[in-house]
Amino acid sequence: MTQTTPAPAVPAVADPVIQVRSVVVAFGGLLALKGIDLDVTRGERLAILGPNGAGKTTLFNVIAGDIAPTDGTVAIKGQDCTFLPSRHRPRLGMARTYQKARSFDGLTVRDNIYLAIAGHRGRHWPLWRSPVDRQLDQDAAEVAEAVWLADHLGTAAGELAHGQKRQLELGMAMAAQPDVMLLDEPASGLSRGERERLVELLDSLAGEVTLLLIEHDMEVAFSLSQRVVVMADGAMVTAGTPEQVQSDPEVHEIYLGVEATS
Amino acid sequence: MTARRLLTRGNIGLALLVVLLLAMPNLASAFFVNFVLTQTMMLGVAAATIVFLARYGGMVSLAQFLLVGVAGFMFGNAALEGGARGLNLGLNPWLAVVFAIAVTTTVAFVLGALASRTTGLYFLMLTLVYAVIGFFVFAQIVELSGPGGITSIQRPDLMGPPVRLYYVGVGLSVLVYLGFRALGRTTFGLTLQGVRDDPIRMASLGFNVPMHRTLAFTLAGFVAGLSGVLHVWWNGQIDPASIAIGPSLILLIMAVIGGISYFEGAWLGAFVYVLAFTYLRDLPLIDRIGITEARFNTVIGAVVLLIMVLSPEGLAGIAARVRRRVRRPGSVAPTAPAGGPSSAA
Amino acid sequence: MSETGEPVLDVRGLYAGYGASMVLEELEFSMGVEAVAIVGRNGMGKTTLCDTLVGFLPSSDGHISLRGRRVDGHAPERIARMGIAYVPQGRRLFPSLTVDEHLAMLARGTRNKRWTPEAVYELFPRLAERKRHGGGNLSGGEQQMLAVGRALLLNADLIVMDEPSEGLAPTIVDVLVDAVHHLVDEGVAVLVVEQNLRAAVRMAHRQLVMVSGAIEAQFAGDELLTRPDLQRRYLGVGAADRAVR
Amino acid sequence: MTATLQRAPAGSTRRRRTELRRLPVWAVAAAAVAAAVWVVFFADGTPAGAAVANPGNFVVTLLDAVTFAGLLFVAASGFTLIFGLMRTVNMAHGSLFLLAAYVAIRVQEAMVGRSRNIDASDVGLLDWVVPMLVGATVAAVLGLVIQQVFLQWNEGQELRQALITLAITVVLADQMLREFGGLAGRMVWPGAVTHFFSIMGERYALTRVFMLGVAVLVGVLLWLWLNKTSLGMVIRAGVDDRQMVRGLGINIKRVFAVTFFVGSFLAGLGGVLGASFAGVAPGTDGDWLLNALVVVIIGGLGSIKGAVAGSLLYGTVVAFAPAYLPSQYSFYAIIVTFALLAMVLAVRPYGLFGRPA
Repeated sequence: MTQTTPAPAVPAVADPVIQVRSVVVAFGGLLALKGIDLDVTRGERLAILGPNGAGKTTLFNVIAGDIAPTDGTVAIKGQDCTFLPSRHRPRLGMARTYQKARSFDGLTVRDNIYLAIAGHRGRHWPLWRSPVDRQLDQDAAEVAEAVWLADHLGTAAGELAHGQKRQLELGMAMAAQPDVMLLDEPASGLSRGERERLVELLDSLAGEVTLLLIEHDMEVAFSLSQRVVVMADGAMVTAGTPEQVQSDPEVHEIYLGVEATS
Repeated sequence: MTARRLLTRGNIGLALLVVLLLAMPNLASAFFVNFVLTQTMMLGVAAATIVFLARYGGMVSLAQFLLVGVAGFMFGNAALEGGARGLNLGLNPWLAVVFAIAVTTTVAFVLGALASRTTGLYFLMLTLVYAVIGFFVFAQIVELSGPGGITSIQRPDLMGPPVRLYYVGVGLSVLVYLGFRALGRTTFGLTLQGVRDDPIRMASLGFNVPMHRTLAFTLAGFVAGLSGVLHVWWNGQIDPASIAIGPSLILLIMAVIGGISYFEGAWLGAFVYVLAFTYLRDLPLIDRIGITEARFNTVIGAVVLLIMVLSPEGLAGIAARVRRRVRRPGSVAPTAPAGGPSSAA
Repeated sequence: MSETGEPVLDVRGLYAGYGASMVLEELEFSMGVEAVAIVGRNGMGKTTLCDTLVGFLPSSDGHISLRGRRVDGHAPERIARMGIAYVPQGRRLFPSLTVDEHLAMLARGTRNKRWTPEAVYELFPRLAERKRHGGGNLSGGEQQMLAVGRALLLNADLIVMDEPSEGLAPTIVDVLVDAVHHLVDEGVAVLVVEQNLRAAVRMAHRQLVMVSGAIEAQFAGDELLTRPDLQRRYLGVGAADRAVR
Repeated sequence: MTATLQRAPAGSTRRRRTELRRLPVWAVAAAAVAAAVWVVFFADGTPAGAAVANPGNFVVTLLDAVTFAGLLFVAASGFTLIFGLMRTVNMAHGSLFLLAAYVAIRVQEAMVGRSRNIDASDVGLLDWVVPMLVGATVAAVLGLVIQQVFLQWNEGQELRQALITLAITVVLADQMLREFGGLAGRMVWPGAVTHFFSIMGERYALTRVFMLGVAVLVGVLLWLWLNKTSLGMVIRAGVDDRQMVRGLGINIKRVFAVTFFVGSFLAGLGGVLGASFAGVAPGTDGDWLLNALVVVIIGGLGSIKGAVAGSLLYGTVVAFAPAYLPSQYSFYAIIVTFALLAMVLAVRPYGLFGRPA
């Protein structure tokens, strides 16, 4: 089971945006990832499922450059990025969200999104305000509206409610207009209505945007993705279309912990 | 729209204060203006660099007074001609200013780069070490500091009368105050605040976090250097003891008394300190309560202790709290997070 | 299920959260000397509930009582001594301490009590073999055993376990399930928060479903396991009925 | 597009990462080797001379380094102990150091019955040990009072605590100046150890070796306390995860109090050793706060192992820099300290054994 299965259901793809090869991550004596291979095509929507502790977020961190793998390589758009620090990834068109919302609590919603846009566009240093900033502020307001935060532009992020923080998190990822988005449990903590809105929002993204999604909520995952990868215990268990994965009894059982009895 | 936005109560108050300050030479004694107020302006600018780093960058620096001193020493070394103490470069006084500021800014860049990967308490301690090592560097390397300090440093002729120095101090203070406040809304300022709140998130948005910290420290060093040049003009001399650990702590204490997350607090703290330093020992009361022997530092230390125990936000913080309560009696105002953005005035 | 007259743990109208946002809202449940599992989607406040029960997070309103004594409002160390032990998510062992030191630092006060370091080693023989190892060098399963063993030394009335099966191999989950049953037999109440539905059902006869910071439903036995519609509704698991045998 | 993907073989990747991580390490190692080579072969125009030509001076410098490191360790261990468990930067550490020294000097004067010009031959071992214990205990009690009155209720507000202890430092320095005056004071080593012995043709003071002995004893006791007692284990556990320790029913407030007491006692012990070794005067508090800070910044805050390593490194630099810099540059020794700091921080921003907060 710990053996790696390189995505048997869908063959290796022609135009890979992300290529993960034999990635191993060890924390001390613990193997968080035991050799992961993963190809993601341009425009693909891929969901990663699995119980807590399966290594999903660790895989995200490796792809986003927040941690370097112990072994193996990561390539983004054909460029070897294994050791490229996270701050260089936005230039490759990549944006991510975090499982636990990481917003800038002392800044307003508008400024949070402003920073996301500015970071992506390489506007980091100006010491004075210019018309460019006013344009960015407007763009930020538009993004805020897209994630239903238009009424909270001036609210400090630290004072938002839980669900609003998740919306802001998503807005900050979308603000950069990336073509690769990594979303770590975007639906976590959202109410049913909010989850539906989320699916709608992500569905409305342009076709060329590649979406990687960690999701615990199968409903959200299946309705958004074209391909599903299931992880457990630091390894990839299986992969396939949502239909294939749904009809694969093993997957469901792994997910619910049935393997404990088998 | 913009014009009306400028006409807020805070800005009108600030304008009135500036007018008052400019009129002070005609209202108060020369001693009060040239000693108390001039010092307040110079120290206020230096303390404002601490507030700038703390408020926007979340970095509490103890090295700012070292940078004030570096600028002073460098100006002395550059402006004096042969025969005097120090390096005796004999530059034109204005060129000497440029030299002093350039050296100070460079030193700040190097020190900032070294400290840029640490935060919080580590940063505080590292900058304390900078301050002390810097003191030893000037104390031991006499080529740089002259034996027992550099003396008879002349200010440029243009700055001759002391009251001109005062006006320069007021002008610089206004510029620094407005500049630092405006910086909070610029890309660099917002970025710095982002780094303060969550450096990892900033990195994943594409920002170079250590570089931002380094440049913020460099900018603060530049401003501290300006204050240092003024200081050495005013004092006419500088010696290593004047940048020992004590004065470094006192600059931080000023920022703390005033309120470390309010720019106004820097000048308020400096004013309170200079006032106390100048007049406290003359008060008859002090004799009565039997602490004649104990000196000024005990009083100032106790004041800081009291402020830290009562409200870590300092005098400006206390004032802001009172103002909020007066304006909205009864309502429980949500306290803004420390170091949060000021509502655009 | 042994619902005796006085519940071991009784939670009434509990509110808790971080800063401005409340995570737990009007949460209520009670339990006797039994194992109870709390299940639910991610982000519904399960870990917040655990942290609030043991005092890591102060509650904003409501009551928590243990055998009739109010425990909310006390410091964590006080609550622990009043009888609630915690096995937190991610285990939170001390990397600088060896296995033996983890237990030795709590050994004082366990004399003449049910759980001593020796008793823990008896329950988990694998730990005994690794006495001298550092907390960071253990396998996931061994870490979890140590975290449970450490909690046992408090000889508490109630043990709160947050995601004990997370990232564990099946055989280790078996060991944990046995340990939970064993504890209940000895009169200790166990509240277990689980992602792994199968493990939850095996550990606890009674399962409470948490939705948006409150208990929304209650199930007994393996009803949840056999009802994909309920799973989809409460847990976000199983998008289609045919997904489950 | 696929063709552009150059998949590097795993072997070379691993090597490259190693290189990246090791680059600063290599630079620092090269600097250290260069310094050693300089000291051994080329340091001719220096006060000590090249080690091959003048081995006696080398051994003496080495002894200076190790014995001074002992004093540094005693002074810094208390600081790092308090920080490790409580995340409190005790800026008053230097003040406690100085206070203990002054008190011990007073007690020694009273015991010997003379206030100035005490001769070592008049000082019995007890005339040194008793003042040491009294001085260190006074520091420990004051430390405990500071912790209970000013720090206990605002736990977790690290910056506020640092500023509070800073203010206390200012007050204490002023009050000590009032009480003990501005002159330098000195503890006198017991007569029994005030001798010189000969090593490699050089005379060396036994008192310095005695000081090292005291430091080693302190280190061993500290190690035993932290590793062999349940309280010590609790303290180490608290360094890792304070909240979890509380969750296990341990009264952390009492542990904090004990730790602050012991940490302040160690500061006092350092003060008495320092007063015997080099004397104390107003300003010594700041110097020793700096010394403690440099040691823990190098070694890593909160780690006793780091305090040992930091003391040895810093002690080496302090002893070797003035001896082996060319004579006309001896004044630049302080720059070497800064260079040491810079090199360590370049490799490990949180010190050799430190962890980010």
